[in-house]
Amino acid sequence: MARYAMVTDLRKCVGCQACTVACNSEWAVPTGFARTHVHPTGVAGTFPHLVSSFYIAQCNHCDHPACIEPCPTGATYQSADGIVHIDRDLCIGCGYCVEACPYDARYINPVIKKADKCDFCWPRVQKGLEPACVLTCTAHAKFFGDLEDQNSDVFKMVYEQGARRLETSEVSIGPNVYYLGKKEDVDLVFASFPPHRPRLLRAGEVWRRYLRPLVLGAIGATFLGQAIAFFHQLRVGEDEFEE
Amino acid sequence: MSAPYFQTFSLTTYLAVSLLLGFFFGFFLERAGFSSAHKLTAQFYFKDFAVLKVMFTAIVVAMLGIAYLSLVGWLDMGQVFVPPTYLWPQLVGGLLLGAGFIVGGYCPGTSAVAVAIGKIDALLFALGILMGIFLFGVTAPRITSFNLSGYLGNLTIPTWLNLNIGIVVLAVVVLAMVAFWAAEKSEGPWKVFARLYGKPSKGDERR
Amino acid sequence: MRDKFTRREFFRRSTVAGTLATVSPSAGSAKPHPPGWRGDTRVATIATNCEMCFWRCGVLAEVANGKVLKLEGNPDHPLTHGRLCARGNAGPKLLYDPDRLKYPMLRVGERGQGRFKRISWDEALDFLAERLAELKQKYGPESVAIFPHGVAPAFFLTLMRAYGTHNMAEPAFAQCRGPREVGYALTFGQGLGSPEPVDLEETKLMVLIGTHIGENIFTSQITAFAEGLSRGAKLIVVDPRFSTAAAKADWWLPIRPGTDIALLLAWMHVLIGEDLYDKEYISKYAQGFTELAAHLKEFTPEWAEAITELPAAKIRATARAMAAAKPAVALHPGRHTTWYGNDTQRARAMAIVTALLGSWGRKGGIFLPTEIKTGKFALPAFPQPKRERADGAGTRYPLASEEQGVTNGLVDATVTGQPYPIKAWIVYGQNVLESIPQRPRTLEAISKLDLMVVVDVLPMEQIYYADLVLPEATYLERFDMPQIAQSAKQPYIAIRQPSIKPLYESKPGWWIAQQMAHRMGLEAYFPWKTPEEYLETLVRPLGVNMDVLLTKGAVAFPGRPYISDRLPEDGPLFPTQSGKIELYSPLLKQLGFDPLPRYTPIEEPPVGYFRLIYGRAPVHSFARSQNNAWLDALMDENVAWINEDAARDLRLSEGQKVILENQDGVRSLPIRVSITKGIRRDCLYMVHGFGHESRRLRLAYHRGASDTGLMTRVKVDPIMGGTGLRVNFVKVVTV
Amino acid sequence: MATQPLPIAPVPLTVEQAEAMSQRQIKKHHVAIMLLHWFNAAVWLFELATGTALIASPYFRVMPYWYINMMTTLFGSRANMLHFHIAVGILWVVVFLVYGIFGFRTYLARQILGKEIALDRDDFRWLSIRALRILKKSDEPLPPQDSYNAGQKLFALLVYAMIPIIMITGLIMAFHLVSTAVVGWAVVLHFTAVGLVVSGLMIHVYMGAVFPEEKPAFFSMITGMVSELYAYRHHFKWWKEVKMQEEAWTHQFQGGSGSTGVASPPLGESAIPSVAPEKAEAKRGSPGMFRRIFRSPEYWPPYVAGVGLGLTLLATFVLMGQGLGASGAFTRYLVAILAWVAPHYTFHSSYWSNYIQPGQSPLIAFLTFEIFGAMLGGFVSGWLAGRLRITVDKGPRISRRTRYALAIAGGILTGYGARLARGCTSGLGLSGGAVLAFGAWVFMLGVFAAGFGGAWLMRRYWL
Repeated sequence: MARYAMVTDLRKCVGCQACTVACNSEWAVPTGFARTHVHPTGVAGTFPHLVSSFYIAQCNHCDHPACIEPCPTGATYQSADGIVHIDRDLCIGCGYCVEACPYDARYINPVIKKADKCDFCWPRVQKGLEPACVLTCTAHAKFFGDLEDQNSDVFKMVYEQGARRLETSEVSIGPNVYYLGKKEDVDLVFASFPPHRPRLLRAGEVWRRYLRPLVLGAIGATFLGQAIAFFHQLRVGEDEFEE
Repeated sequence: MSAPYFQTFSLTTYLAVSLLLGFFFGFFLERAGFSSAHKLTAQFYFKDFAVLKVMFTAIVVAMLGIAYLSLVGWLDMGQVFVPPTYLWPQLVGGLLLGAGFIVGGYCPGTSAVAVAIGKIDALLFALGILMGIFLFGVTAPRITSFNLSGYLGNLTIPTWLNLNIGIVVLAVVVLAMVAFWAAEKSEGPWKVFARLYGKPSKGDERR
Repeated sequence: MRDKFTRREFFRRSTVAGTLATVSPSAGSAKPHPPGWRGDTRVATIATNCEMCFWRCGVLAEVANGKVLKLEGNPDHPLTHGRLCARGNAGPKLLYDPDRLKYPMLRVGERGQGRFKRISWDEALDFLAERLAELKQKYGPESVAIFPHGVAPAFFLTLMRAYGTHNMAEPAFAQCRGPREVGYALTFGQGLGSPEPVDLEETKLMVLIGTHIGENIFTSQITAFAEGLSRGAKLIVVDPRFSTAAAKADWWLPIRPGTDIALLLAWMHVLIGEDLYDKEYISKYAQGFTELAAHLKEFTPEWAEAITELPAAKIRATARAMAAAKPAVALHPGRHTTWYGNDTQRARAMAIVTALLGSWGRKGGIFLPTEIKTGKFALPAFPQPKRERADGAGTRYPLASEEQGVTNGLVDATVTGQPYPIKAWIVYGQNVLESIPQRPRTLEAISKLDLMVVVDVLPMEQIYYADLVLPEATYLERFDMPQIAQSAKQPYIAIRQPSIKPLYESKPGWWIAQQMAHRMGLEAYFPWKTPEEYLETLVRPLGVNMDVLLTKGAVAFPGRPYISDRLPEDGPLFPTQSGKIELYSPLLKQLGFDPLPRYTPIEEPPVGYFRLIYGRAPVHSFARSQNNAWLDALMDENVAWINEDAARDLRLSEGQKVILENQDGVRSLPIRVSITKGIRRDCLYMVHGFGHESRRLRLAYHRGASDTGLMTRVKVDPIMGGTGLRVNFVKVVTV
Repeated sequence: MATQPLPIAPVPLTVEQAEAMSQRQIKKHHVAIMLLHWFNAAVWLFELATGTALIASPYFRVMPYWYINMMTTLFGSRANMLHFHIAVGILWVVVFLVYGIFGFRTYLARQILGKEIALDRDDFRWLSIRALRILKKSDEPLPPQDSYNAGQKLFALLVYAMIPIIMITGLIMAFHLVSTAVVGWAVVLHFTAVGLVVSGLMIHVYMGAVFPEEKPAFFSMITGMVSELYAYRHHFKWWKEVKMQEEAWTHQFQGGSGSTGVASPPLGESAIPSVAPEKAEAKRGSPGMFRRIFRSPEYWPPYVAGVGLGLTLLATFVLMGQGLGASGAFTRYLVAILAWVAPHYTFHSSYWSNYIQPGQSPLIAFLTFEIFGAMLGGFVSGWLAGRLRITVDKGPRISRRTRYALAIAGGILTGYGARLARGCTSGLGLSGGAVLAFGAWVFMLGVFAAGFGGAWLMRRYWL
């Protein structure tokens, strides 16, 4: 089987957003939304030694995705090759996965009212084409491939050139988008855009803390009451009600 | 962080606050009797200047509040929306709205409140408003030049008269006092106008 | 008991189960598009080239039942190999922009009100032909001036040359590349052209002086820049602002604006003083070295440190780094180089440093163009205009290009009426209010015109002052003059062909020119019926098969980029007067200018003012793409970069809206402040092209502030007439 | 036939009486109710089966994976199962709506609004005694019960409360109504409501189908009839009611010949004495401070209301950065309707598309919620002051129909004028006036001029 991953070389990337627009165009993403974002880090460091770079955010197709569990209908699932898919017919656009993703890689598409995210251009990859963002990248700074294939670019960059994953002590769910570049650039990007802990929608929290115990309590109580009545009835015997 | 605070609200808080402010808006309108077409139109027959008094008091209170808060630096006037001036459309719009007021008995805000307490005529007035807006939407492309004429940007009276805002506020307060005095005094010399329309009809006292 | 059947197991099994239930394996997100299909619609792929900016990258348009679904880079394009920038990808949103000009319009009411009535093409063209004939009869053909831009007006210019006027000027010269072309032509005998022949992917050291590669996106140049960097090339960036390129630089020189020549002179001083220059290359190809060496005596790095505020050690270190990497040093000549009015001298200085490093015509340096001889039509001779050019090219500005013209010269001629009155402007694809500085002066000129015609795709501010507005088809709907790129490493010819029929009543440029030729009796100058016929004649001598060109979009030819592979028929290596590299320029001496570049101090911003500097954003092209829905979503307004300490003094908070007022009291629209360490205290930077005044551009109207609006002062370069724009100062006025 | 007084509690019967009673059948359920009940039961069966299989997230899951997986393969794909679940849900909503709209007064009104399922003292005692009897804590006889005993009433109340929630949240989830956040909450509320009903359903099914004593109740849902004995034993108060109705019915037709002369008042709901509101008030003693201010029908003095309105306006500026408004809200509601009715026209019309942000409904805005709040405020204030009445404000000398025509005409003028001026008396007059916008004062001039000017023409219609 394969394990797909992407590597962004921050030495080459100039933050020109070609990837964002190409992706929007390929997947008819509504204006104002995007599956991949380019966030400039702004200028850091002390004059004259300053540092600045770009964080190219997209779905990381993590090893242990935090977005699959909260999905009520199981519309989002991870296939064996690591790609996290969304079944658009099954998704009801409730937003639980959007809230859960530590990398904010998901959004609710307002036109089709379903969750949407980067799926590594799976339909294109299936046809043997490169993902839209990799093909159009003006700086040739994005690479896509199978981590388990020794002579792929991504393999060399991850295991030989030391491309790094954006993880923190708090959130380490195995993202599969790696970043290569000068140490200070990559450090600045990782420091400026740390993933947040997977959050559950407030509705989910209320459910877990109050509503779920309420429902289970109610069902438990009535079940108990009924059971007692049933045993009582068995013990007392069927005083058939004379018709 | 200086007011206004809406940038920091999340969408749900923003809408909840809108609802709450609207609640008080409707509550005070109804309390003042603006849910009754009689009370509203009584104004134009010189019987009961409640509309003038309530509106002018509200404007004066808000104006003083805004002037003071921006003076103190708490309210950042740069982010407060000042309706732009389109001289002729607003004048003609005012005349149309005034006519609609006297013919229909309500204005958009008060009609909503009147509908809430069960006034069927207010409901029809509201439907009329929707029709009027639709009519405008349809005719807008043909009257764009008039619709944009007399554009003076976000002109305010202080800049128009290039006076200090304090003076203008003071002038408005004085104007209000005079208006209130005249309204109260409507029993006096202005009564002649009231007589013009004959004694108040039976239904008037109570509402 | 915990279900041992874990969640992951569940999903793997459900997918397998899914397959078992003969539901297509990738049930779920969008069905895969079989080749030639997108979803369930048959898709045709048309190869053309992009016009969202002037780099004209290769584009494949996917079209289905008359609608462009998607644009993608054309892998067969010899320059861009399938890569396409953000603006190129956003082409469909220009094609389907609801605010596009849709039909010809004639002005009703006063100029400036922007009130028009719709007229048919026949009425419009008759009106234009009649007025042109009337003007020719009353004031002579030269009284009509044309402001073209890009490749679309090519046919129209042929028409106007046949009409009898030579007053044409595009901003590409006097507001952009002019100084660099003249500076390098004075030194090496030929200019650089576009795409710039800078060998970035093979170089060992890149030097960018005020060039924003990374924010100014030319796709193939970015690819080369990135490839070069990833191969270990070093980078020197000279820029008062910490730009994207500076973030990748090994040496960032935050130079005081206007002092670049001092730095260059200091570099020359070190190269010659420490005997680091390419002696063999200079002795073989250059002349005037002794005058140069004498001239540089006192321009030591210490002297330059006082002027440029750059540490002398850093100046020396960078000079030595260049020497170490020579001749593979890519000193980028820049593209927009009209900054302070002394720009030609600066370009000369950069050319001399390039010569000293021996990198002209060498691998990793600046490579040479390879000529392609295309076919020509035998057109009758164009009438010789009786009077000299109104824009001063060749007269007031001796070395200005007569082919591209001096836009500000034409504006001055129209305002003053000297040397003769200009009575009509035809603005074709140029935005005179956004690209030419001193906007009030341009408006004054327009007020003096009898006829103002605008041919454009979008309703820019200038149409408010136009008498006649003609809607042109976008680049995806028209044929254009093919691109002959001789300054690429592999020269190529690339065509532009329509992917769909023009929308609304917009018409392609060649049709407009042909229709006008019939009305003005100049059919002889258009001896072809269809653009395909024109293309055929142009391409025949190159021996290119038309079908391959139409399907692939471009055909490349073997290039001879370096001196080593020049052939005799390529002509002289350095076509200067002396046939050598002219370090000392006798031509400049003869015209009364400094034969050797000299540092002359420029005016400093008064207290409380910043120097207004400007630049590009990767997602916008000049002032053209702000109304593009996708690009507007990525960047809907520009911001003013202000140094952290300067902002603290002015008590500004991040993101606060302020108004900029320049030295002449002109105020900008409100603009947000972006407080950063990455800019010098005395500079304020903003992206060009925002603050549109045209209410018809619904997404762009009054978004951000216009830098051109604040440029009410310019310093004209006496040698070639370019307008130095970085001479305006602004102060921040809190709202 | 002498009418003995009916006992207040079931007394032990002789065998013959019991035998006679068990023969006679009393009508308990109308056929429409029975059909609805079994339809509802079928729907619940399908929806629970597929619903629990649809929930795959460990946060919400109720059924084990083997079940979820079995159902998935049964339907071919989870998407098909979801579409099936939605289809059945819609059918359920439509049927209930049809019943609600057409059959409300005849079938449901009695149950919901009447006292058939309202819990009274007897019911509460019944519940506590029944529990204690099972736990052997007391052997008190169960208090008499209505046509539905306390347990059935409790379950009915639970179901009537939960069904609308399930329906609304279900539709919200199926069609992604309002916004994503709302769908998020709908997921949770849907599961809760269903869970609570299921908790009651267990006893309902057990009692109905399994518990021997209640077997007649089960068959009554099929035949619609119960034996009088069962009614007497289990639903005494209902039995008594039926009895009295029978007597009244027979009395009305047989005994009306005037012999007794005294016609006992017909029983039934209409006889409920209606207490005139005024009298009710007097009874409650002198009005306190709250009542005098808020409950009195008189309007507040204009200056006090003015200050209140002024402070609200100030708060709006401070919080929202803009003033109060109304005409903008009407416009947005209209655009929402237009966008729903004719989306193509609305998106492409140059005027209406200004109100449409890509990806957001025009209703999500300050003005729409503010005007809705205003109606709430008006309602509460009107309710407190006792002004809630479906009435028409019209001049004494004109008919209602003229008033309606005038109202609509006035509305059209106001709507057009408001859009032209980009605001109305509240948006431009009040808010614009407060920030001293030049246009606002010009606008107010226009309003008052036209008002006073037109008053003379309209005097016949108002005075």
